[in-house]
Amino acid sequence: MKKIILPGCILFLAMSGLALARVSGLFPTAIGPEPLTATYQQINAVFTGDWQQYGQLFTNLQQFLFPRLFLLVITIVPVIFFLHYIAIGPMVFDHGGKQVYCYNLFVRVVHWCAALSFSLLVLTGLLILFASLFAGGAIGIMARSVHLFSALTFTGSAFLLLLVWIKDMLPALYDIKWMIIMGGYLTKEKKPVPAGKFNAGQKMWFWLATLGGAVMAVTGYFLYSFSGNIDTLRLSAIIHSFLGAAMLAMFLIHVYMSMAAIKGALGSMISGYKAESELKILHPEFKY
Amino acid sequence: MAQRKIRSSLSVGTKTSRVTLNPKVARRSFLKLSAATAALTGAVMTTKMTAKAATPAAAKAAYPESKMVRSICTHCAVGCGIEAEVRNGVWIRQEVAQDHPVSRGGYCCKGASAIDMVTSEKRLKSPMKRVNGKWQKISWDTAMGEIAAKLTAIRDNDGPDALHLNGSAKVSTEMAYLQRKFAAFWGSNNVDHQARI
Amino acid sequence: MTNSLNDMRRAQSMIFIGSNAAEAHPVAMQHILHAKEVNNAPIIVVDPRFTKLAAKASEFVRIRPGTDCIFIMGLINEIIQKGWEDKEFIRTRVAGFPEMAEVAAKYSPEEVENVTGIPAAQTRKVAKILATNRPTSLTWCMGGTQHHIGSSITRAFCILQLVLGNMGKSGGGTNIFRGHDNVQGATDMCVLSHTLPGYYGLKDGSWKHWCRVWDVDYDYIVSRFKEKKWMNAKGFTLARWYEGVLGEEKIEQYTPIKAMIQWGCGSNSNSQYNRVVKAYNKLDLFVIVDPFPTMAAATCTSDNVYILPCSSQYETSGSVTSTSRQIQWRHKIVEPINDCRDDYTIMQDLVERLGFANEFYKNIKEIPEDITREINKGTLTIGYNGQTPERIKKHMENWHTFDIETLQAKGGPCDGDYYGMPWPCWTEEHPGTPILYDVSKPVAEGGLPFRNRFGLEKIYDQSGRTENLLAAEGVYNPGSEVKGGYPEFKDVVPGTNWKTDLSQKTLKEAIRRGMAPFGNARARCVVWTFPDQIPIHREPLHSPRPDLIAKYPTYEDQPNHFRVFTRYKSEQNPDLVKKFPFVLTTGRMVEHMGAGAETRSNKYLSELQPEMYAEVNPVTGHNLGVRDGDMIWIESPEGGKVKVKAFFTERVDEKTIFMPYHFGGTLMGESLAGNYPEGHAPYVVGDSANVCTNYGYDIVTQIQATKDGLCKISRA
Amino acid sequence: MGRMKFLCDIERCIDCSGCVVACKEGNHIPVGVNRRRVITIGQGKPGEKSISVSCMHCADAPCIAVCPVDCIYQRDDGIVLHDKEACIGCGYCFMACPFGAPQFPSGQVFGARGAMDKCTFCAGGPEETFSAKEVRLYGQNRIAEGKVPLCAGMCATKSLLAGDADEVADVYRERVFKRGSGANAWGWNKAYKKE
Repeated sequence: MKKIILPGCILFLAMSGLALARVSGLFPTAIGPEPLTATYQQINAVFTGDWQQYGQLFTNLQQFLFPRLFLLVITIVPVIFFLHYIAIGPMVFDHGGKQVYCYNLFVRVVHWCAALSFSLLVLTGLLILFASLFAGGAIGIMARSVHLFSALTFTGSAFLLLLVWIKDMLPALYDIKWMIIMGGYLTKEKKPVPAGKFNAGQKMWFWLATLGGAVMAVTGYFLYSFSGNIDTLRLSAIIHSFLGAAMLAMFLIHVYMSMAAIKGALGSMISGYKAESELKILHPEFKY
Repeated sequence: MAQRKIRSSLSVGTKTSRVTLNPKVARRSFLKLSAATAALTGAVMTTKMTAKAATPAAAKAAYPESKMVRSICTHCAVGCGIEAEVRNGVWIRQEVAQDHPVSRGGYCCKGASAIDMVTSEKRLKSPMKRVNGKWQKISWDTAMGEIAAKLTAIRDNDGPDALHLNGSAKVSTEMAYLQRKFAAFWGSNNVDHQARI
Repeated sequence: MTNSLNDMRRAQSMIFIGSNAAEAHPVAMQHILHAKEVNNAPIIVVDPRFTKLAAKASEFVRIRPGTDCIFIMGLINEIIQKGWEDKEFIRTRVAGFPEMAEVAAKYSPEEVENVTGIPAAQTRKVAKILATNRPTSLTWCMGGTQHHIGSSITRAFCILQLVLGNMGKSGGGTNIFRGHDNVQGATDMCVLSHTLPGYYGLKDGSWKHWCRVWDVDYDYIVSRFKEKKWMNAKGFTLARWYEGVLGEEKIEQYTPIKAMIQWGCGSNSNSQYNRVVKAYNKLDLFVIVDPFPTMAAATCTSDNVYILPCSSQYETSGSVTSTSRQIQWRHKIVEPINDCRDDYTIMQDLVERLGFANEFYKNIKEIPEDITREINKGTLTIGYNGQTPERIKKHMENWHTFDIETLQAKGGPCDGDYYGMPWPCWTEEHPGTPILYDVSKPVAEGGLPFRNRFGLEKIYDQSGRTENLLAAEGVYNPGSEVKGGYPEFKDVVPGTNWKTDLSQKTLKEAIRRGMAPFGNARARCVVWTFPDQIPIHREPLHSPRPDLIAKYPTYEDQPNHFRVFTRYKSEQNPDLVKKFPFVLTTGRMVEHMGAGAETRSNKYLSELQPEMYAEVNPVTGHNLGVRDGDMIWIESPEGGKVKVKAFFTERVDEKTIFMPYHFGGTLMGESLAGNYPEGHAPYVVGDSANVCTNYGYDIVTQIQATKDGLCKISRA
Repeated sequence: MGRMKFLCDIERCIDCSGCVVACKEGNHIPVGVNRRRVITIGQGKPGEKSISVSCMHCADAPCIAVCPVDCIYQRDDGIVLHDKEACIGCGYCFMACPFGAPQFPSGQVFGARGAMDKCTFCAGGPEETFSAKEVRLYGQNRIAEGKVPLCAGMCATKSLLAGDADEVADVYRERVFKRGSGANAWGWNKAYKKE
């Protein structure tokens, strides 16, 4: 026991001596490092952004959610349409009768510009997201360039479409009804649905493509130019991906509707004419 | 929560198959750093460092036919050592001068780019002279001939003290000595260098 | 420095005055931080600016520029008042202490506070730190010297170390961190206008000594001069040579300067740079020898200028002396690139064409080794004898055998030598002197007492007291024949002394007897050859405190100060501060070096520091209506002005403006990038801070006072 | 089996940028790309601290997780490398990185980002060791030579440590012990946290 006490006492004396010396200023030094936590936080804030919040979020989403989300969209949506096509089938209208001139040449050209560039955006976007399947490198870099140019084209055309169609695309009360009956697509019955020149589905697609497109353009700009701070980039990437998935889904719906669900819809955007009989059913409120 | 997710996931992310993208990588990755680590440490680790430096890790060199030349950094007066790796008369890279007793391999940014003193594209390429306000390239012979002639003329007309020589603290001690000796043989005390300021 | 960088690892405390080692000598920091961490040594940084070194300090003392002397004298006073001085050291090894103490007594901490702005409590605290943590290593740089009282300030530093008894001790010493890589070697070789190599001076005896070394007739050298009196007259200095060209100040020389050779010397490190530029353009012949075009090439636009591209030091060989007095060898790494030539070749060509090559190169055949041998032969004063080229190269081969703390080789081919054989290295067997004035080691093993240089006795003007200048009984190096003070050695070879005996028998005899060739004396606190025998404070020429000028006036004007009239009293004007309210100080940054010709031509370094700036306190800036990043004009009382970017930082206080002095290539806001030879303009150009640095030169050495000028600033 | 780590001793870093330039000069990095940077906090005020940062070669590297082309991989010794020829320059790694390590040289057509560039721990890349291509794309392969990365080797104050985790930890522990306080190293928690 003594063996412990004696050195213990000495140690205690030495320690208290040291402490006294420190207090009395005999060692007028403050050398022991101060807690660095605050410094570390500052360092983080200066150059890595708030990784805990956005960095982690981005990493998790990018690693798990986004590839799966997009995979889901490009698989599930076509499957649903396929089932719909089989179960309900396309709407067929007699395209004889009176023809109504709906889309002038300018609108058609702009629409097809938008359509083409958007398709490219979808393709290249998917290519970037799933680049590992294509070995990356030159293909990926090319995809990014094409994505940029398509984005520029699309931004331009979408803006023009916005100007041309904005009046027709304003929401109306009957749109709610249209939404409730899902535009009549779940039944084979040909009954007039409540819709103006554009139905609620088209309006949704339109607003997503223009307003959403604007958001995509802004976030895309950040991602491409790497301007803004790192948290802005992370948020941009997250928004770009989520919105991208939504637009992809709408895009697929639009393609299905025009190509398959309504026979002849494609033709109307090429010629500009729609049959009156079709309009009576699908766009009864359209005052042409 | 998110943190956990990342960690659990990342074991998937680091696929072992990727490590062997190139069989060489896998082999190299087993090399344990030797001289390296201890070197960074300070005096306390020197014994460890020298003991480990003998491991066969450094068996292969990037430039087997090169030779090492030792010099001293030309920036400040600390006098850090420079280990220059030279191949076929070209300074290919600057090595860490780990053994130097003062710097122990350390450099500031100036010393770390010592090689740039030789490779900088801003280095002068030939003697030059201003003619009508424009720089003109001339040969060494012309330059030295003209300078010597002008100096002699000034000496004859105005005396040796009409020349001032600003020497240098950046040349070797031998050259500094020659500069002072030159002034003495020229016949003037108008000689000085940066130590004055 | 008296000790070495590695020896600072043993310091128990460190004080840095006017030194920013973290930026100017980064690699030295590994030893400094080692002492801080392992010895728990406090670091005291005294600076007008919160430097990167201050960030590592345990005590930062913000001082008004130019008042270092009074702060140090105040510390000395406080130490003496509290009885903390090393009484035994002072009794045995210091001369003139009572006289000095009397002067110091005038500087109470309160007076120090009044003049320097340092709180009296902090002065007391620093004194206590120094007293309780011995030995202290004291470091200063240009912040301590570039004042018109620079010589007094440096002496005050030395006296502080003497009073604390820190001289000649491991971990102590006055450790001046020198600037350029070989400034120590070039200074030892005295590329200086007031002395011959080895600090021999300009007296006839010195000339005769060197003529014997050069193996030429003394009369031949005399014949080279205009008249013999010019041999003994100090020449123009780098600080003011241009006055010899411009003829605006009265000069004491028979002819104005008409030709100029600038050999490896960046021009924009001169204060009042706009006047230098004027001088360049007035010269009949201007030769620039440099690997990079210096700013001189861009500012001199008349047809008198030649550029000779010399190689960098990596393309030639030779020895180089570091700040720790270590002599190291630079091996040639590659042959000179392009059409460059190394310095030796250019010098040889020039000398041959000027027609004195036979005498000049009489004993020099193998370059550069034979030059080293000639230096070994002649430079006896500071013991450059033992560092033969072979020994230096051997040290380079055996870096790994030297101990990190003592720098002594343990075994191997250099066994027992100190790294680089720090001078004095008296003989080829001597290991070098790692710590100057260390009496704990035998002289043959690197010990030394203080040098006996100024006689054996002195009657002080101040007190009328007579003091024996030799060290007291009992102070001697182990093995010394004389157990106390002794005078310097002479007449071992009749008619010579230890400094002039080329046979070096005197040196060997002294070493054999265990004694220092230069005697064993006391260190002086009173220097009776200087204008201020004991360091006293004098207000900067351009003082921001006009109220103090009467109390601490400057010197009388000097008519022949290195051949040029130099103003002191007539320059000090109390009203100046009204028009120029801010103190201007300059300094280094880590990315650039000197005048920056080399580093601004380096793409990576230019990328790191791409712009000239002035550090301005945010308060000052906002009061003047300037925003961070705005361009501002800074004007000096002499009419020099620079256009630089304002960089707001609290590094400087509200009254101080700081500028780095490495930039060049722009003059008074106008870019000269087009004046460089095409394709050779540096990556970075900026206004040179030295256009703004003020008039003012040290009374003894004529060092320019760049650290304590005045300026005014306005928005550009 | 060792695991390579970096550690920057914040008490010692003096912001001399030696590591930055050593890296650039040794690996011939173009101007504008900073594999390593020094960051200073609280400049000009008491408590000013500097730290040198590059890729930390995280154990669970987020960059590997997000790379859409899977061009980033981790060697058994923990060094995170990438294949520049597979990289498409999307920049996701930059966004995922907690240390801002990935760098993107500009100067490609239309100002597009080129392939990502980051610290390789001076361990080259997937190309043949010491081949000209490896040197051109990734710089030196000093690990294969048994040498430390340039930045750490050339650190002026020995603030930056690199090498085997155990030894780095030993050195740092010893320093901290001598300083009398148990400060933890910046970035280690994030980079190397154990499961």
